[in-house]
Amino acid sequence: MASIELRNIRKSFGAVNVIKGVDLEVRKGEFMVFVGPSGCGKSTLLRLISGLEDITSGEMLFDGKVVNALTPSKRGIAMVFQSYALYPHMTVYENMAFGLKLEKGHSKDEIRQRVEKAADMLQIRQYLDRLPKQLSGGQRQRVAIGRAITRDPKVFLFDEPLSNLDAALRVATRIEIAKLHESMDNVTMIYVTHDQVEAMTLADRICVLRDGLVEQVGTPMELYEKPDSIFVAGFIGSPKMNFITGEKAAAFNCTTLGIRGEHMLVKDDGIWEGEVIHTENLGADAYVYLEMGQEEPIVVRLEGAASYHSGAKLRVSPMEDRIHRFDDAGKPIR
Amino acid sequence: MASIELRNIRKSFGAVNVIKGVDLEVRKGEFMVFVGPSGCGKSTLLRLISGLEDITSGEMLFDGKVVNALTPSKRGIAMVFQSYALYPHMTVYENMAFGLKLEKGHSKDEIRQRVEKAADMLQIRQYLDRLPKQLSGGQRQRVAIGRAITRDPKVFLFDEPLSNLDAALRVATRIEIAKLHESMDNVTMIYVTHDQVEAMTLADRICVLRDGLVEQVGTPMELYEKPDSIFVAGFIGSPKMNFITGEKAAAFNCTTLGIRGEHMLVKDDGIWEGEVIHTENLGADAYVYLEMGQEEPIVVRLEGAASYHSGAKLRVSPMEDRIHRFDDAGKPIR
Amino acid sequence: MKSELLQQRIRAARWFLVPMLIALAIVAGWPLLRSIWFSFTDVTLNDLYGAEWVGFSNYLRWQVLESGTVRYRGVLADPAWWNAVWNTVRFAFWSVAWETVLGMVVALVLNAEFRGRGIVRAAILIPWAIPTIVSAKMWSWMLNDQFGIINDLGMKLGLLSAPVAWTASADTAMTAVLIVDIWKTTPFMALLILAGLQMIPKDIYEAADIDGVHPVKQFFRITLPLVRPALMVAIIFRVLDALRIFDLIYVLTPNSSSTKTMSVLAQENLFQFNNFAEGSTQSTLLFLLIAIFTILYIWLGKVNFEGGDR
Amino acid sequence: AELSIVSGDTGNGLAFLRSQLDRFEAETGHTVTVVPMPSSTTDQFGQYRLWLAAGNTDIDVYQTDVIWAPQLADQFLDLTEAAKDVVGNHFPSIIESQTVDGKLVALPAFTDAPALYYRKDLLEKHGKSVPATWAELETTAKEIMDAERAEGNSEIWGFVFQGNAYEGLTCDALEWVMSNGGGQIVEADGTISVNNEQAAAAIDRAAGWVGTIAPEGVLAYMEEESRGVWQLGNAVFMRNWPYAYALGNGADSAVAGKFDVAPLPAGDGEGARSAATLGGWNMAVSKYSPDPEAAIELVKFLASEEVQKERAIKQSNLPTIPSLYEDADVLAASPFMANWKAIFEQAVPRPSAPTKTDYNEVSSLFWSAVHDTLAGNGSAAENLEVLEADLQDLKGDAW
Amino acid sequence: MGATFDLWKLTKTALFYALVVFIVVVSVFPFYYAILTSLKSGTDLFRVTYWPTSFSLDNFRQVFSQGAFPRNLLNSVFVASVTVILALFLAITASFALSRVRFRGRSLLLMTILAVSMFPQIAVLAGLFEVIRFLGIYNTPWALIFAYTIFTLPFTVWVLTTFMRDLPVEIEEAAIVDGASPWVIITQVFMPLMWPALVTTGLLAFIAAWNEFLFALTFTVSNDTRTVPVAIALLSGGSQYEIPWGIIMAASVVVTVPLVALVLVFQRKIVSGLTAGGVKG
Ligand SMILES: Nc1ncnc2c1ncn2[C@@H]1O[C@H](COP(=O)(O)OP(=O)(O)OP(=O)(O)O)[C@@H](O)[C@H]1O
Ligand SMILES: Nc1ncnc2c1ncn2[C@@H]1O[C@H](COP(=O)(O)OP(=O)(O)OP(=O)(O)O)[C@@H](O)[C@H]1O
Ligand SMILES: [Mg+2]
Ligand SMILES: [Mg+2]
Repeated sequence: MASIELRNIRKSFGAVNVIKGVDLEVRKGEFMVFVGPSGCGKSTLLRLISGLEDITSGEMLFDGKVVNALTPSKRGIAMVFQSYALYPHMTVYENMAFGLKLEKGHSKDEIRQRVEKAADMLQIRQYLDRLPKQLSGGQRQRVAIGRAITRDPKVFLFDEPLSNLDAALRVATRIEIAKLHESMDNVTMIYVTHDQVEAMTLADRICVLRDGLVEQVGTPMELYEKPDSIFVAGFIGSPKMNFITGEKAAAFNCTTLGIRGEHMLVKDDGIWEGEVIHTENLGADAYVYLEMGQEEPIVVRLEGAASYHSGAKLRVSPMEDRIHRFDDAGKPIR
Repeated sequence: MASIELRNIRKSFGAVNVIKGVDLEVRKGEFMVFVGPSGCGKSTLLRLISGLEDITSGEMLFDGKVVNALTPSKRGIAMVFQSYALYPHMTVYENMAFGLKLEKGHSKDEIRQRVEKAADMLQIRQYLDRLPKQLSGGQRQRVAIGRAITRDPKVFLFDEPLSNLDAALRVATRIEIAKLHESMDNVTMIYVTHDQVEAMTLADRICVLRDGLVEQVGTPMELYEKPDSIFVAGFIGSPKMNFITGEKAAAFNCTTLGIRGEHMLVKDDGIWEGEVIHTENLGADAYVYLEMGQEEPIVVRLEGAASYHSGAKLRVSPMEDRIHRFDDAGKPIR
Repeated sequence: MKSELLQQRIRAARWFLVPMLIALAIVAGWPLLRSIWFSFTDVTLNDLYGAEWVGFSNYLRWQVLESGTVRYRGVLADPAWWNAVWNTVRFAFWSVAWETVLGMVVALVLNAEFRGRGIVRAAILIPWAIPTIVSAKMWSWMLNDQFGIINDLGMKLGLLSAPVAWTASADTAMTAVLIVDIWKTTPFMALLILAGLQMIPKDIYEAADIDGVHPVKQFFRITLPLVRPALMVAIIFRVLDALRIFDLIYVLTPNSSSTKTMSVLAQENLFQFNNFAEGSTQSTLLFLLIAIFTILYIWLGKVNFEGGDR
Repeated sequence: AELSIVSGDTGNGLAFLRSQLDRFEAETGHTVTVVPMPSSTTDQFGQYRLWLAAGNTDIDVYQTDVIWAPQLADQFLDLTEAAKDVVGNHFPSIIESQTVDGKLVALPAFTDAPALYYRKDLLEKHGKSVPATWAELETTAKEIMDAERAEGNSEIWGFVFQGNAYEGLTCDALEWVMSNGGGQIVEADGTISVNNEQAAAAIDRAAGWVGTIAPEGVLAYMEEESRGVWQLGNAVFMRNWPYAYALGNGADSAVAGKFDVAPLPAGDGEGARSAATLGGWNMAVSKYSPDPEAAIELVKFLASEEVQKERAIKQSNLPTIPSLYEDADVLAASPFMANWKAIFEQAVPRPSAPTKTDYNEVSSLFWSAVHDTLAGNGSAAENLEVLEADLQDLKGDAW
Repeated sequence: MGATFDLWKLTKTALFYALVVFIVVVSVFPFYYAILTSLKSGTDLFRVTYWPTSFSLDNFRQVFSQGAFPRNLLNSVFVASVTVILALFLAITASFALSRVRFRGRSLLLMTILAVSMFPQIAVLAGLFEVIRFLGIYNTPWALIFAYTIFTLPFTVWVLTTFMRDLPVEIEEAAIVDGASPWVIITQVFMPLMWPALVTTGLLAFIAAWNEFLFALTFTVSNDTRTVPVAIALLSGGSQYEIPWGIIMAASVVVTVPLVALVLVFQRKIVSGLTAGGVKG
């Protein structure tokens, strides 16, 4: 268990500034998710925290102590990599026990106990004797997590642990991680992803990064309901928030009007008219894509099945209390 | 444009039977999606249709003519691969023109025209001179599709074209493909996926495969509403259908009771009680996972945000008209 | 029923393989069979075409003397042959062992990132690019006891008390040959190992850093096991080569019995002495030895030539 | 006709050969191409054998070492008939060495014999005379070496020769053995004579030089290494072929003008005498030559007195025709050649004639035995005993 | 972040560079010494020096005036290049068949090809000689080109086969769907993808052919057809026993420099080529 504090952290590779001054506090036992578009510096920030990368300037504190110069193993962290990074020549058991064996002072029995406990937690006990290549992607990722658990770290770091898994597995493993966090609630976790569904479902708080800087930090619901900028608004939520500009927005006294698909109502007296260009039926609900003279099609989410033909005209209205208004600078007008 | 008929098609690799006798008709201009768990033979079936793989026994007919022995290029098919399979050393233009250049009898001008037409359709005209490695994943996949379009095929085959893309891109490209199908409506398309969202949103008809055999063929809504078996029921729809066995099922006169998360109601007088083990807030809706003494947690989908604490007790009821009842053999009781 | 596609591919494969196989059959198969055949005849270079079949007598024959003692003759009873076998094996073992170790060191260095790596990489390949005949001569010059720079250097640095006649004395001749061979082929080994090293994913080392694994431990517990497949293939190619060593020894110490290898002995019998049949026998035995080694190595080392054993 | 001649001759030798061939071409209208070969006689021999065995028609004339005639005799034409008018002019011993079973295999082009090179200046300085016996050489060398070393010339050695395990050692050792009255390994009638006390004594003595008056490295020396040491001024005596004479007097030589040559020392004991191994090169015609007549013509031309005289003058090669040693032109050009007549008269052939096709193996066995002894692996007597048995095996019933 | 930390890091860096320097010196020194020797002449040759004392290009001049050295260089370039091209051509088609088409006895064939490269060169000399004379290519560059396939072909086939095995199946299948024949797949799809492997194996084969001595000596009999290693062996001093060290070293330098240049140019490719599958064990 550790709180982590970043004070004006900067990182440059040669002449390129990648992290441009990040201040952030991650609380003890918190599940913090870093999201942001590709290349914004999420992985780099995580690696700075882990100690795998040197900090160019600024201070990193764990529980109030500066750790800038500490090696990863001394920071009491564990890390799960996108590519699993399992030792291919070791069995699952050896993979999980390797770190402990090297730390002096653990008896064989103790090691076995800890490995088995972690394995039970992740339901991979029956695979302990297999090699990584004999496991499926999801199982491998669980082993990687198990390896981290075994070390009993104060801080858990994840770098896009799910992006190599297929959709179904992603959902299942996501839930595993959430349960893990709940069961180990005094361990701080930091999780990098660019999938906003993961961010929403897992995070205690989300940190949205953009181009090496923190754009907004807050709980998922804060970000969903009160985004601090167009950037955050567009990033959080699925389907993506619709942005409407021009006259239609001006009517609401703003430059850009943001409205989510689920907050649009189809009514005969809808204030906007659009042409259906595509309908997706997902069973429980349906997405209707409308051409409304905006840059991108406008999505409307409907309960149950929808059966509009392409080309049909539809009138829709936004729910007034769910509108997000943004000014020229992309900042919300409240 | 072609109709495709499979008559008792079998395929074995050595002693292993992979396709065990498939009868299927794909109609002209239809969008057919093959779904099924990993290893069930989806890709193999697609490759049998493409001609990349030899048919062990049975007959394959295109427009009524047996094509068992024809090479892929002579069948008039085009294929889009999961891994894009672009020629890395050729520019986008060359990639798209390659097939045409090999077919004798196309003038340079004609080739250029056809490539440009396809490129316009997919909005990749500005990338024609780039190499694949200079493109993003989504752009690459569009090039792969463009390459297929350029050949002006009668049949379009896709093997999990989206599974290498990240969530956001997957949604966007999925829509592209749907639009493509609409705009080329006399081209038959066969699409393999194991993502049921894709299957639901894209298909005219879905063919559910299981272990080398066809389990059910039908429109997405048919499968969603009237699955022919537990297997299909569990496979179609997201989140996965909840299956309830034991006494609770017996109360409904069936061995297994299937009810989707979106068809569960939380009410104080709910007939079942469960303990909340996890809650996922996705913004527009929330999934609540309940422990109810079943093999897997039971999912309940709620509109808007949910704020149940883990451990809380919740009473729920299924919507009576949305219940699926299955007998011992896993077949529906109607 | 084979589809057109399959037929087309098999037809193409045939056309693609035939030229290569014909070329190999002519250039290697025929001479090889001929050598093996020669080993069963009494052929001499003065009369290549009038050879007569003598069965295994070139390999082993015996003669019962009047006293009743049996005398064994033939290559298998020839101490010079066994001496050559011993020399060859000794040479192959030590050279490959050293080349592996040094090659590993060099490969590790080259695998690190530092400035001027490209130049260093090229510099390291120089020994390998120099024709063997030239480098052998160069080294025999450098190893000379009177005007050789190695002795001079050794004396100046205080490593040697008196000049050593490297190639002359039986004790050092093998060492001299080994030095030259190791110098010459380590780069090649390093290159192959480097290729193997570069296939190890970087993130595994990061995982190890996080596990707190000391770099030395990382080498033995992670790098070494993971580079093993590449190493195995590199070693087998090198051993095959080392077992056939000819030109280096031929130039450096052609007549020293402490370095005479099977190939050198065979060459001597084939072309210097009037023993073409014995020479052929020795070549055939060498071939057999190499073949057996290869099979054993592939079998015991579980080298998977078909697809990699990761 | 178009002829080709293969020759392992080097640099100036090749140039000279070419100039003579030009003359031949002009005189006869044939064209001749020279195929040069590496100077290593072992390499040459291996190649020639292979070429001849396979019936190579691309080469008409071979330049052969004196010891090869018996081994390659089957593949060369008999020149007896063609050369009957000129054989009488040559040293009979040389003609004999090229005659195998009554068949004249090659005609001699020039001969070669080693001498003892000594440092005039050092002998004078230390008041020594040119040694006539090996024992004298030993003591002289030792004394001068010690004295010079004491004066600070730390790199000087007493005697350098060719101690590497190769044909050259056979030559050196044959000289030691022969000069000590130990026979010539295999006698003309084919008896194996090498295992005798005098031979053993001679070789043991030589073994005693290594590390005392000769550097350890002499065990790896061939001609060039010895010359290197010598030419740097680091040896009092050297055993070498005539080629070192001209080079030793070259501009950049440390010993230019400070040395002279003498016949090799004699041994002691019964039959002791100075002995020099017979070297030299000959011309032979391939059996597979498409145009043997022209080839024979060429061989005769190259062995002719005229060419030999030119050779002696321009190349300092020793002629095989006795009269040329008195020729004024020759002596004017190479005055040292007068010395060599004496040396040459002491020359002994290696036992290539009696051992026939097995000569190379015999020689190899011999030099190995000697090299072992020099290197301290067993005494001469032990090694010679084994050698005798090996030779006996090799010989079987007859060579 | 104490000073001790930095000091330790500094020492490590220093030690590392010391090792690099040591490796480079050991690798390059003999070559350097050869250059040094090639600049000397006469008795100077027998004196040990570490730095250039005299600078004379005499030896180089001699190299180019003796025999037909420039011609031999050309021969070497020709023989080595054609050998490489031929070997790559045969190997790339063969390795397509070996790595991409399923047929029985495939691994047996691969083992046989490896076995072929196991026979000592010296032992096939006689048989090869007969074949070459039979084919009537004796004493032409073709004799060497032909003979060199014995060691270049198995090697290139092996490396290219392992490499081609790693090329993604989908790309090939995409080409099949596009209507490409095996030949088109090889030439237009695979070859461009295999540049690193081709360069690497090509370079290895080139060096092997460039350096070969025994065959070159046996199968050519005139100055105009010989290659450089033979020419070097033929370089001679004034007389039989005199070894012209200076000239030999000069020639060696002349012969080696192009290879070093070649290696320098391609070094990046060499490594990536092997990485890309050449020795994936
Ligand atoms: N070792 C490095 N040297 C130079 N630049 C680097 C290095 N590592 C990362 N960068 C650069 O830093 C920026 C941020 O990289 P980072 O990997 O942190 O992005 P990310 O947010 O994790 O992106 P993704 O979602 O694609 O993983 C990128 O522009 C990248 O090119
Ligand atoms: N070339 C082959 N040789 C042997 N077995 C094969 C071969 N190709 C496929 N199989 C086997 O056939 C079965 C079906 O494979 P297929 O690739 O069609 O599955 P899939 O439904 O596409 O699965 P996924 O969703 O994982 O892609 C699998 O069990 C697979 O192991
Ligand atoms: Mg990242
Ligand atoms: Mg598949």
